[in-house]
Amino acid sequence: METKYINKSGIEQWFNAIVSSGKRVFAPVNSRGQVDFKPVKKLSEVADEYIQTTQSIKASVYPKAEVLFSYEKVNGKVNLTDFDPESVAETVLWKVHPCDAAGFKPLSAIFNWDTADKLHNAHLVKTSVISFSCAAADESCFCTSVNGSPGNTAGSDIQLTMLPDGGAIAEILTFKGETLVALMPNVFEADKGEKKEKYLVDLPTRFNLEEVNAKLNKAFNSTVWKEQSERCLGCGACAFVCPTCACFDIQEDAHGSKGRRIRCWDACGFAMFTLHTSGHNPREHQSQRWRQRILHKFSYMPERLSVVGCTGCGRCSRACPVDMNILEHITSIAKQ
Amino acid sequence: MSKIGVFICHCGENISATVDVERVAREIGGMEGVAHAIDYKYMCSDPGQTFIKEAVKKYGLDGVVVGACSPRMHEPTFRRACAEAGLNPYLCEMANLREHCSWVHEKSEETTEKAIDLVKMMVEKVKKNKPLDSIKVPVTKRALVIGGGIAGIQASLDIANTGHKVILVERDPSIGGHMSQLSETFPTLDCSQCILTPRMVEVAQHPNIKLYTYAELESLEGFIGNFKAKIRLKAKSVNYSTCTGCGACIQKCPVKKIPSEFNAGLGTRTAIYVPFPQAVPNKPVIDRVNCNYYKRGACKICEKTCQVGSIEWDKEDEIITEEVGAVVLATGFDVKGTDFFPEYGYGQYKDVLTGLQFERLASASGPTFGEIRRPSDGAIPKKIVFIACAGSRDPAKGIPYCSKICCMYTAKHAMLYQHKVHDGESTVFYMDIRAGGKNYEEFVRRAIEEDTVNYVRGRVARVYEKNGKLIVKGVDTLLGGEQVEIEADMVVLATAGVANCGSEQLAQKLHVSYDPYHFFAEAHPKLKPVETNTAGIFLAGACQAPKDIPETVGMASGAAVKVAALFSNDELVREPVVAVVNRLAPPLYSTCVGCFMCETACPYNAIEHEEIKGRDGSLIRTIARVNQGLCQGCGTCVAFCRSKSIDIQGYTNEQVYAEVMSLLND
Amino acid sequence: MSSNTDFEPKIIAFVCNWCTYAGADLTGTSRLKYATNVKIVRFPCTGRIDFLLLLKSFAQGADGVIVSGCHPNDCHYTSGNFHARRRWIAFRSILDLMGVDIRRIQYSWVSAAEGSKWADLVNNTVADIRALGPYAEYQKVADYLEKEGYNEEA
Amino acid sequence: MSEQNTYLPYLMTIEKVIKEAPGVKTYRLKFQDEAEAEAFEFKAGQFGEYSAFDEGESTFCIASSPTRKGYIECTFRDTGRVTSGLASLEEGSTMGFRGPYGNVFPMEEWKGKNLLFIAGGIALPPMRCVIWNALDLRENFKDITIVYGAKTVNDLVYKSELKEWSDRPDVKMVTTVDPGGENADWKGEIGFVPTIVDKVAPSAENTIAIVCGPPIMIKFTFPVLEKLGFKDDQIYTTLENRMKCGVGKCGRCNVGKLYICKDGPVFSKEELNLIPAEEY
Amino acid sequence: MKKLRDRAAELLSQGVVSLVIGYEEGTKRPRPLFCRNSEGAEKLIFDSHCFHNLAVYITKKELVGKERFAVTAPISTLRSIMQLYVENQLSEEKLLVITVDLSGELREFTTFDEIAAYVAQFELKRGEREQEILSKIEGMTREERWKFWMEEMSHCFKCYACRSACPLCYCSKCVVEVNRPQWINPWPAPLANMEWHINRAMHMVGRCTACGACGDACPVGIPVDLITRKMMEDLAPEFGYVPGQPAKQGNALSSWKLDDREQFIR
Repeated sequence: METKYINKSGIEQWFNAIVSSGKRVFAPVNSRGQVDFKPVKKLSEVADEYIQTTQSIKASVYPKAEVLFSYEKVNGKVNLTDFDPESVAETVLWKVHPCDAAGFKPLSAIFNWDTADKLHNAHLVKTSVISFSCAAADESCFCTSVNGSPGNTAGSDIQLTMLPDGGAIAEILTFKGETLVALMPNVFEADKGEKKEKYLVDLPTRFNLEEVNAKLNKAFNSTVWKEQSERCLGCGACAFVCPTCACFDIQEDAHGSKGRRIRCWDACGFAMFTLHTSGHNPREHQSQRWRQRILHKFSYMPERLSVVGCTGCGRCSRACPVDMNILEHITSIAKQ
Repeated sequence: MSKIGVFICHCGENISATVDVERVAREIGGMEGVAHAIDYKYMCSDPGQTFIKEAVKKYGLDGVVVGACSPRMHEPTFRRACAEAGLNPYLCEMANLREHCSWVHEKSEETTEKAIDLVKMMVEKVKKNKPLDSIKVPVTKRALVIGGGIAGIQASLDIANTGHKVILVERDPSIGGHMSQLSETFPTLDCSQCILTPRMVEVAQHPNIKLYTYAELESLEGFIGNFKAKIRLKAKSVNYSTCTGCGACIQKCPVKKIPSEFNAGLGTRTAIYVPFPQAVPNKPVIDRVNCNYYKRGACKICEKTCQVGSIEWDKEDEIITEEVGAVVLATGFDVKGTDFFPEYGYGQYKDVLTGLQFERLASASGPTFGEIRRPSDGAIPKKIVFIACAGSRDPAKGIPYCSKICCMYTAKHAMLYQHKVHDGESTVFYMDIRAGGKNYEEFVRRAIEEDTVNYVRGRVARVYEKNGKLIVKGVDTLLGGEQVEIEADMVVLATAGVANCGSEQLAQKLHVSYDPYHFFAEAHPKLKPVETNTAGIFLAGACQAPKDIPETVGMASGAAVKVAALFSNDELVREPVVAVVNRLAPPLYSTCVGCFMCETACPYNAIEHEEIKGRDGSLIRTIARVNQGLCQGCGTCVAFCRSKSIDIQGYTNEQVYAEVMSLLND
Repeated sequence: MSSNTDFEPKIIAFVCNWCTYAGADLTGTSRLKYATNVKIVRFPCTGRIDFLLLLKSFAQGADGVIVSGCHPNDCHYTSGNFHARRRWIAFRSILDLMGVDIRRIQYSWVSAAEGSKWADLVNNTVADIRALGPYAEYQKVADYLEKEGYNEEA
Repeated sequence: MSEQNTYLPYLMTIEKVIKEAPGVKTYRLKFQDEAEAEAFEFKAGQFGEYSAFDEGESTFCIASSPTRKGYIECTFRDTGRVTSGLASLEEGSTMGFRGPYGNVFPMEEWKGKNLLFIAGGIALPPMRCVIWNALDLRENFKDITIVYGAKTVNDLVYKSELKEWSDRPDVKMVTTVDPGGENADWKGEIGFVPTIVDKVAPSAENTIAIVCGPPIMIKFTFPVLEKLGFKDDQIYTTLENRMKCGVGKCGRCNVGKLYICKDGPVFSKEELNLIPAEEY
Repeated sequence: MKKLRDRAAELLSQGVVSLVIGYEEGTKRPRPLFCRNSEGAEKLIFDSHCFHNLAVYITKKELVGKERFAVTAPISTLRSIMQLYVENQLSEEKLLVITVDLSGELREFTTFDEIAAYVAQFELKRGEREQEILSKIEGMTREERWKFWMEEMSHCFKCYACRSACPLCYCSKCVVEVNRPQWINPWPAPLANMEWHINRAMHMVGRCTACGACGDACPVGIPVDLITRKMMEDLAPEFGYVPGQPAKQGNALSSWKLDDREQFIR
């Protein structure tokens, strides 16, 4: 790990160098009234004034629907074509928030805790993350309450902290980060000794994670789930924008003799998610599904995978059509 | 569903001349799930069918596709062959290689490829076919006939004579209907009552006919073969089992000035009355609206008169239930009153009559004993004007249709008038003369030529009273629109025939559809004129549209045959091409959420509400259920159901989807 | 897209059993010739035809679709075609709003007696669709899972 | 580094099709690749993801015993898109298989004990695997009792094997059908499984009870076993939650902190007590 | 506001209803509130920012239970209630509907006829946002519309918030969950998304009350409400239906007229 300084024009030159290296570059772009990661070619396309992108980098790292493998039926036989990791394009994510980058750890925990997930790993290998520490936050942000911070470097290959002069402190964190620096090493100057913390937004913790965890361990039969979930509509917006939600579905796309098996995101909030063919549904009610969402992130994952399933990005609260504010709900559980 | 047999027919050379049938069989033989594929000169021939039967057994086929002519031609043939070999007939489908391929294309590669596609499509469909069983519905062999006019009488007699029981319900105290009101009938001028009353008596005496007069249908539930009819027997206030019909009570009844319905308001009747002398049953009822006792609590003269003590003052309406298998609707029609016509004096001129009123005047049993006399002063009219199309064919009056009978009865009226008033002068204003019918045109000609009725083509603009005369102002369009003005003593309006009052409510009770004029709607204007859209309910006579007596009788006999055909088997067997609502194990029960939009879309009222109840009897959900007795299999509900909870057997979503996909995947 | 004379459009016809299917049978018995591009799928009634089938046809590579049934008032089930007519009025309006090429769906009433009308309908529709060219705009997006995929090719 | 794609199925040939009951079929599957066949191992209680190409994957247990080498068998009912796709295949067709997944019955620990198998309806297949496993290693176990019931005689699966088991002198086989489900030839018991268990079960002493069946049957069988003196660690069952991936990722079968597909499907009643009953 | 709170508290404490569904202050704007006691009623608010269509909750059995309940309903919710009523999803005895009229007075409805009469006073007009986007779309060529919607559809990730927020999407199994056949591919690919939204619009013909809840709910900002809105505007006059005043004898697609107009059937 090495800390450097990069000035304003240096940032642009370096950015251009990354683009010309042939890698896909995704960055937040403001269009259609929303800020979201999109492929960009020029630094000027990158959005400035915003707190959070609508979707997490999950939407840029993974395809919305991904072919696990494809097949063709020939004379009663089936030929399989495996997923090719090399088909994944080299991707650089620019201006990622630390809470987004922190999502890789829980995602990897889910995908690799037992058998390794070839596809997930292929995407990870091909993705480099240049995060920007956060100088601003809003009422939905709570990374500091879930082991994160506005300057958290977990999951990032490089982290930039923007300085008033338009330059930035560049923390080069990984080998992948070094490779990116190597595309234009001369713009990286020696560290000027600026304290990063000075430029981070001050975000007090809103609840104590251990306390919440202890409460949740005993809360399975609590009435809180029903009370909190009453207005929940049962859509999947929270899960789809979440940087750590990994529930998925496997589906078939067949055309005549050819077909492919497809993986796409799913959501534990959907009523049909756990429905058995027999008609029995273990999580029949919305309150049970809401409980599953919270317990999975804040109790099951910490216990089973040693990682909390929430990075405090606040997207689910912002995306929810009926203001199911996760911070408010967790805080209220902590206070119980 | 994986061992499909495919049989490609050459149809002599009809198919093989343009389609390479060997190639079709060969390529289809290589398809997944096809166990056997051959081609043969004539699949529909005995040896051809034998090939199919043998293959079904030999290869254990679970589906058969015959690529041959149109399924509209030979589908039954091949399905029967499959059934004989032990394969469910609904696992057999046909690909139309002749009408839709070989006959409409030239010999070419493309034609053969299309043939392959057509067969492929049916193979994919058959893979999704399910064995189906014909639907059997038990039939209650009793008919309900509603309406005791000539239509109802004829239908009842015809059904009764086939040996089946009939329940005949009549709203009025007597059967007979409009026909009993008529004087003579066109085109033969025989006396209406003379030909009708024997029939009426036959009804009353027929061992297979149960007659309920003074009764109305309260409700009808159920479906073809299995209806439950609730009938309201209106209180007659007279005990018919003791009443001898002597008529003494009628003589003594002090309320005498009630306009007689039978005489179309031209005569009077008493409060306890028999509508007309030849009534069946010939026993009185008390008209409670007009009876002094019911109105004021005192009188009871009839009771004192009655020797046998048949008056029942406290009798109430009674509701009985009859189980029937079929219903014949014969509720007839009505005519517009003169009050409908502002231009003809709003019905205020006493000597402006409707055709029906004129019938009563001309009738020997009428208020004038058959003499044509003016209601106003009893004088014999010397000049009389008949106005045809009064209301009919007049969109401005809301009656754009032709009432069909007016031309003929107007000619008859004029003729009867001329016969009765030898020095009288009659004029008929008409728009067109519609005399299609056996001896009809000749009849009209006779009126004009022999009876010197003056026919004027034109509309009458106004009729008004002046010095005791009716001034009729009209135009003669044949004379270039010349104004015509006639000072008449009497004017007869051939007022439009309209649906009987209450027909809309009755239709709703029966769930039969009706047209904008409230005439009941037939199932098909050409091919199903006596059926309604509700299976098991048939139409007879003028309740469907205005019609004359022969037509009515013909239709009534037609309806009777339909009923008899239905009753000819203990069970009604139907093609299983019907809709079904999916059912799942609890706790799901069904994916139907009970919005019942299908119910509003179904033309056959085949959608029922099924209540799903828990073990404790509490209502869990209400979902749709298809009554297989009523469903005709159009599938409109299927395309309409948002959650895909209804499907139609034989054309299921999976089947049609597979067909479409097979045409496009390659 | 210019019209391509070599282009053989794929067209599916959704027809009712009682009028158009019988009408097409009559075309056959009358030995009237028409293009091979159209393949008929039989339904009991136009009221049975699901709008989703039309959408799926395009997604699976059809260049055109014919929907045909009984003339108004001639429906074997009295009102299936009236229901269908409303459905198509609504469907067309929505497709047009979404920018789907509604010229590629040809609706028609062909009675059991109109064998020659069926032949004309097929030939005219084939000619129309041939002039419009393949429905590539729709078909190419059908295969792609991601927007990027078809954008790059465009 | 060539990583395995967990989702890529083995290609299997359907060697044999047995129609068990209306809508229920058993397939015997053979690996198309010999090396794969050689390397493949599984234990009683494990399951797999079976795929019908064109339709997708469905989860069911391996119904054959690990003692029978060279093939696996599965038994399934045609209920949905995938199972109906599987059902339309025939002998010689290719289908896919991923597995084996999940945990196993602790057969090693059961050595020297009596075994009581209790199964209902279509839940016999997971049991069949253990039964054959135990019978093939008969000397490892003491008394073996099998109680199997179905709604009607028609719904009984593995009919020939039921006969085989009941003909064996070293097995006590009891078959039953629900009242009203019998036919004229029926010689077995008539009554619901829990009632029959109460009647025929051996002493709880040194006995392991393995229960597989619909939730309602399990719900009523557990109290009967308790009454008979079975302790929670003497009772085993397998759970059939909805699964997609089979490898603890997709989230469907997550109950409490457990993934049924990884930590199950086999659970002792003792283990079951640790997870919320309403969610499985 | 006070009147509403007092009345709700009264209804709850007297046991007239067991639940009042209303609005409370939320993080950025009002959100749905479920009061089961008079304390809960203290949080009730009702103003022009109360946008959510609460009719979406009244078909959820697990939420409303078996007893009588009340809902505070702005005009959009009232329209949906009327539609749900003709679709046999509501019973008059179970539902008490409360609204605050233009003069600020509390009004209660116990019958659907009363609601219909009240709703009839309000005309459905395009708002600024709808006007802006729709006039933009209306000015496009067919190809431009296709491009526009494909771009929008490429953002859809099928969270089905549009479906969940719609009071009229109450099916227990949605057509997208039907897989025999798989009418609509369940993954979020552009065309599969397009098919879903076309399907949704078709299912809304004659039913959509243009409340805008679907568009409001979309987390990625697709103006999905305008698809159904435009459909409704185009077809309502054609088929003679008025949102919020549905005909009991069938909706636009389950009924027909002899003279339904079209120019495209040849």
